[in-house]
Amino acid sequence: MDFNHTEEQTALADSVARFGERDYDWDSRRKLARSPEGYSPANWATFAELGWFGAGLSEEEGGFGGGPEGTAILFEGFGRMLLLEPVMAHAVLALQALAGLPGNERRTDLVEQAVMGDPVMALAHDEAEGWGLVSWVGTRAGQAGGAWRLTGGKIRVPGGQAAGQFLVSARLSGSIDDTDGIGLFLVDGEAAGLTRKGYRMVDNHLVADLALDGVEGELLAQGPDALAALTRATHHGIAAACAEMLGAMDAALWQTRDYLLTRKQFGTTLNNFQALQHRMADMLIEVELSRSMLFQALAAMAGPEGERDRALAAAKVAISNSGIFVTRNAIQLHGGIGMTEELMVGHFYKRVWVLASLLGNADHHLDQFMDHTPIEPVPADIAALG
Amino acid sequence: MDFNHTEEQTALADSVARFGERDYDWDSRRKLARSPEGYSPANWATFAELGWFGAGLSEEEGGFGGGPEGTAILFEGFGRMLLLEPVMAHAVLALQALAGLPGNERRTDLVEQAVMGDPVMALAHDEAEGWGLVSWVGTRAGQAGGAWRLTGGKIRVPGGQAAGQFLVSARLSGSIDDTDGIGLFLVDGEAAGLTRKGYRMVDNHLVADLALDGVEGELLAQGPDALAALTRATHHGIAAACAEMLGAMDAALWQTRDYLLTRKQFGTTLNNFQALQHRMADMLIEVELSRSMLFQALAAMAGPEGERDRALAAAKVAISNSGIFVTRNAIQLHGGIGMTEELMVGHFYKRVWVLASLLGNADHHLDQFMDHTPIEPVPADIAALG
Amino acid sequence: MDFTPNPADEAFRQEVRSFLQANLPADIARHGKRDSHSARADIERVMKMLNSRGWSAPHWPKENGGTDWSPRQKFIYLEEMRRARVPVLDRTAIDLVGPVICHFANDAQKQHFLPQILNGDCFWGQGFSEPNSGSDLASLTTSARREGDHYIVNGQKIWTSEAQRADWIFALVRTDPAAKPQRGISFLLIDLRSPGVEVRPIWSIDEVLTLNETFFDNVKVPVENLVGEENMGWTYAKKLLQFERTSSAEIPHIKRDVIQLKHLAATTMRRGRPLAEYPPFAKRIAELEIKVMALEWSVLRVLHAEEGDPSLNAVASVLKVRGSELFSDVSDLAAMAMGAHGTAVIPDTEGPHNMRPELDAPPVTDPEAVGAPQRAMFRKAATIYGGANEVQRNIIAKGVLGL
Amino acid sequence: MDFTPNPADEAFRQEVRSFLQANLPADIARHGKRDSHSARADIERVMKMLNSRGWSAPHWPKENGGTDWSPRQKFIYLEEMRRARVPVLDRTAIDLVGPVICHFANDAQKQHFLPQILNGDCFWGQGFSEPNSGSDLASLTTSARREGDHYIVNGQKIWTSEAQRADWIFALVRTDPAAKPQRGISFLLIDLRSPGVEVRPIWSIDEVLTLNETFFDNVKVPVENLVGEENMGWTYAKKLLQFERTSSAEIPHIKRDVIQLKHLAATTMRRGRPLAEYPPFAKRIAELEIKVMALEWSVLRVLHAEEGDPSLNAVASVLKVRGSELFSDVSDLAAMAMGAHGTAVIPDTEGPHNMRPELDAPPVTDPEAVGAPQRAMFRKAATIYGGANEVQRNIIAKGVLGL
Repeated sequence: MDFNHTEEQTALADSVARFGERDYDWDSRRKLARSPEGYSPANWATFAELGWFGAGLSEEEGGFGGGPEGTAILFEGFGRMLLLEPVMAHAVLALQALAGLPGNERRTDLVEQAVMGDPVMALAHDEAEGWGLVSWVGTRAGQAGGAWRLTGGKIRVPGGQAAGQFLVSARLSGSIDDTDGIGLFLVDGEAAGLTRKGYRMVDNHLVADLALDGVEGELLAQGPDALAALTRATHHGIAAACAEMLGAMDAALWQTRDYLLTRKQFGTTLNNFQALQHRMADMLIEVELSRSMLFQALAAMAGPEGERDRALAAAKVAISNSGIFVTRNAIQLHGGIGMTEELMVGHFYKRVWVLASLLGNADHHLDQFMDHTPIEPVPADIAALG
Repeated sequence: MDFNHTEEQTALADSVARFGERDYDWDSRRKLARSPEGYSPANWATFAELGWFGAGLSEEEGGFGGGPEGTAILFEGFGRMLLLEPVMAHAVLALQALAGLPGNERRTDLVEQAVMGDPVMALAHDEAEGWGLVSWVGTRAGQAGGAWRLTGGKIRVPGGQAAGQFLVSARLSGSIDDTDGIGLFLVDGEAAGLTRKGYRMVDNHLVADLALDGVEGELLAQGPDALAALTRATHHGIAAACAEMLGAMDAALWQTRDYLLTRKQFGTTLNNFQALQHRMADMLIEVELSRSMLFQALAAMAGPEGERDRALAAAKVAISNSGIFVTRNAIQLHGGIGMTEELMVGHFYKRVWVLASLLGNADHHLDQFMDHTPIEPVPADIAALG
Repeated sequence: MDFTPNPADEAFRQEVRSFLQANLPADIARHGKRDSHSARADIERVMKMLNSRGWSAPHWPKENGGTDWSPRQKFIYLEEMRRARVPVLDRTAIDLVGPVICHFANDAQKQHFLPQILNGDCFWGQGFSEPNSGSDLASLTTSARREGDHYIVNGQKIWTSEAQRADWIFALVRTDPAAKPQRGISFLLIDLRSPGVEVRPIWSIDEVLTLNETFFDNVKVPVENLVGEENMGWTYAKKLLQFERTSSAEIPHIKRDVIQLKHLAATTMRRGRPLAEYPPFAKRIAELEIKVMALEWSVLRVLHAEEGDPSLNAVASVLKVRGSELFSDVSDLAAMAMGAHGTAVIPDTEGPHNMRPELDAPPVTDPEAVGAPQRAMFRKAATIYGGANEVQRNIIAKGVLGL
Repeated sequence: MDFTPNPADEAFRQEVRSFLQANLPADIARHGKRDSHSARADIERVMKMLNSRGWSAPHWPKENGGTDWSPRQKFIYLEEMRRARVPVLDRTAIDLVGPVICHFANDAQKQHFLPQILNGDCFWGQGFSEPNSGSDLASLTTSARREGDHYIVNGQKIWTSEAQRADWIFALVRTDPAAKPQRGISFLLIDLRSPGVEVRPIWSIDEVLTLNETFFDNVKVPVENLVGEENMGWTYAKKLLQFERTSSAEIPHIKRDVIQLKHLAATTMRRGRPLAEYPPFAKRIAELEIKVMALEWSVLRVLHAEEGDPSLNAVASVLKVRGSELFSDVSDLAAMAMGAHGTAVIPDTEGPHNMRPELDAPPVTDPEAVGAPQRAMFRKAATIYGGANEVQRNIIAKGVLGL
């Protein structure tokens, strides 16, 4: 067990930090947020060149050897700079779903295409009533005229405005929350019958609700294979969201610290007020515990599925709660200025607010955690001791 | 609506305060806690003389015209002095149950006897699995040889060691949590088949578990009448517990304040540390909100049953949580000395800990509150506006 | 203690409710649902409606156009106003500058300003804070130098709420730079159309405009716009905060918000059932409601207290801290109750708003949901404005606990 | 980052577990269930059992009788010790004074004291705090005046944990009254049987005795009992706190307590079902467990860090604050999980204890429940001792955040 970065990981972290410093200062980012696309296609091309899209996949899978640790390094950095580009949609949710498909040539091609970054892909999986339950799929798929046709609705699809292609989950059989009977389809962004209702979230990320009315799709997997791909995408998405929340709250903490050292009230700088010092200490505690929580989630991703589910659920609960606490207090300790659109600190809060809601909120994940955590009498080997 | 004491209420509050100052200083109270009875029979006689046992009953009901406000005044004072005498057992739980019986001569006699204070009475109602549910009665009552015989078990009966008579709930019919089919019986403390297992709680109050094996009892009420009496006892008991927690936390707050003004660390008295000031402010907030919560509970006790249930449940949730917060922090702000048996401050915590558990804990009462608090769409008259 | 309800109060409540049912225009009630920052045009119409009944500012002295209602009735009025979703009016005028004028201004000032406020003809901005005087208000530096019949005002105010729609601003200004901080301050009324005044917008994180910076560059203010005595402004400002000790608790507004929150929880579906039936969320609502009850009864204690009762300092000090927390929390739950769309920007597309160029909103059909996510963002300000909660805790520690 | 588990660690865990299964006497395991303050007789037997295997103090340097286990292995050892409910040993000896002797004492002192500690023959009390030096330790005034071959010690220590059962005490004493507070302090070892020493009990709110006051009235302490150099005691005491940076997190103990808590929740019935099936309580356990996971992984980060890695100050500082909170919380839940009997005094009637004259306990038959309510009371001390959490937050604010 080693908590330090490997050489490759250090290089990846450095490349993210460098990009943030050179190309993603706060002014540039604010302009992007008001642009029609909501992100920079030029940056997107840079990310492809830097190999970021494949940073969360092993080489055997068609990536650059990163795994979830690579994803975490990227997204912690994204959290610090409040990146707008739909990397989570494309390189985590969609690409990890593809990588989770049974191995065949089609998968290899699609993974390779996604690692190159063109077109932008998005995973259209969540539905209005699902609230984070992976098996909740009400969109139906049926065969007509030799093709699969999808009908239904998807909600708040990350990258849903930028995407040229969608991976869409749809039900082949069973009731709406059956774990079996789900199919995963590739759908062209311009397919007939597909309507996107685009909108913006409070964190300035663009998403879309999709209405599907007999949209043609290519079946990539079904049954357990599709569920496995969706689960893998969700797991990696949760890890990425946790890492991004960590980056955002850590940056918010230290920006607040710098502010307290300079802001004067009552004849002295704010850092001299013990009540604020202690609040900051509580915030630091939450940041460090969140980092630990992310590590345990990453460690569990190589383990058996039950432990992975449990570890990721615990991480989403803990890091969402900590992230809200830290970034909200970052606003509070800034006072009025923290409430302004102009300053970065309020945007950390808004991003964490959204990430805490994506991929199942804390209530959902506490339920998941409890499902995997029995409450039982003392184990027999202990009881036998005396 | 008037939040100020009436003349009679002022007199009652004064008499409690005077008793606390003159006759119940901390040293005397500590000695009582180590005595075999665990309280002072001499004090008990004084309370009868002072009319305290009838302070929570109207004159029509055989009391001295107080009502729940009188009970609240008494118990707030008891909380401040950490009174050990089983007044809640006798004058609230048992006497209010009696006063809640259908009017007849027997009730009048028993109420009169209880108001005089001799013998000590206790309500034996709770059972191990009930966790605060009033209708949970597993003890069975049956007729044999012209008498009612009770068999079963009661748990943590307040005043259970001092009592010369018990009011015992037992089931005549129905399943264990049916609201119907319950009987309320008078049982002599020396009755054959009655076994008391006495013990002490962490707050030094003595209680008992009762085992009943064919114990003879006098049926006082059954069915809706018995349930009404038990409900009334429980409601008044919750109000008394809330008032006592309020008194305890308020006293703990101000004792802590006095300590901070004198205790020196790091070259100054502790009151100069802003982090401690803010903690104290948070404690004061909880104390004042608890007082407001008690008022709303008292106000609701004259209202319809549903509102009463809801208001008392809300009070028990809020005041228990506030009480634990305030008294625990009172220990914390005292530091090591707050952990000693010798100092009063730790005992406030222990008393609140017990009161929070008695008569249904916060989890139970939150459930109760939710049962009485629908979550519904906007009312029609508002929706009609626009 | 006597908690028997007064039947007259219930009758009064019905009177207010009936008045609003009969008179509140439907389009304004619809805007009020959104509870985004109210439009001036709506407020003007509501004020005229209220003024026709003499209800524009019930808590003002009766001789100034207020009422002689009991404190409880004034509270019921506010509850019913919020419950009917009457838009938030010009609080700066009605709650802040109006009472100061009633109590400290001369007759000419009263006759000039009060009727305009009551009729919704004159809107106000507030000028307390400055960039370097936030929580530490007494350190303000905006200056007013006497020159003949005028003050010459120079300086900058910040967080001048609603100044973008206001006609006038009241401002604390320093008239005696040599005096101790609290001593040299005066209370000036300034016409925002005066030359040298500039109002610049501050966008808040909900992307709505209510906050501004207001700059004063050699602004000439006639001396007749001084309220009361020169250098007594700090005293008036402190009094101002006591006129409505209970408003910072925001109970009527929070109760309105709880109704809306419950609506959203009852109508949003989660896995085939209303969210309201999902115990963890229902529990969050219940825990909030219990806290609201405690705060409401704290407000009632203050309302029923006799003037100057010292035992009320403790409970009055609680109101702002807990009220602002709940005001924020209830808005969070409302957004959460919307599910996925609770993270979306849902601009108020019918009513007037200051939202910046915007993509289409998500297909939210329930008007109760419009604006809820942005409201949750904006309400993070509640624990900051009106004296940050950290400052309130200082006040409690020193003023109530004597620490 | 590489989180692949080391298979050797798992093998090591099994080795420790098997050793304890084979060697821990059943009566001691039974006492350990209660987790009340351990009896000296039990500890003596356990120490001899461990010493026979060389496991008495694994974290000491190997040459002093410790081990060369990896940090991870030392942690696993502690986890297994707690999991098997081995009673808490003489932590003052093993964790506090032992390491100081290993690192700073001379050879004669090492040879005299260390083997006795390892074999459980010599028990220790700790002498940090004084009545007027709680969190502000450097202000201590107990004095040691050199007279020939002896120090003459005068003063009073308080919270001298376990002094009532100890043979020796280590004490910070002031040897240079003229120096700056931290400079004039020395680290002395004092035989508690010396004339002039008096140990007086302090009963804590759980009615158990572990705390004491220790008075020194002209106590003669041979100079050979000075550890290291005179006036360097503050440095040694600070080092002492770094030897075991992770122990204040109490993770092995908390994990043991979670197992016991779950047992109580699984076996206590509530309205016909195990309490474990009541969602609000199950949720409390789950929320606690998630916090424990976060803290455990924080401990792992420290254990795997390289010596002196500065990035670890932040995470190390977290351990005491959160660890003490959870240490207290888990004990609250255990008492709550017992239902009505969770408020009762349930003395440990089999094992030795200091409970005062007592009525019969309630008829609790599950030995896992014995002592749980008192434990919940005593654990309120966790956020106070070892540097109150308020002081820890000061340290984080200054030392980590630079505020």
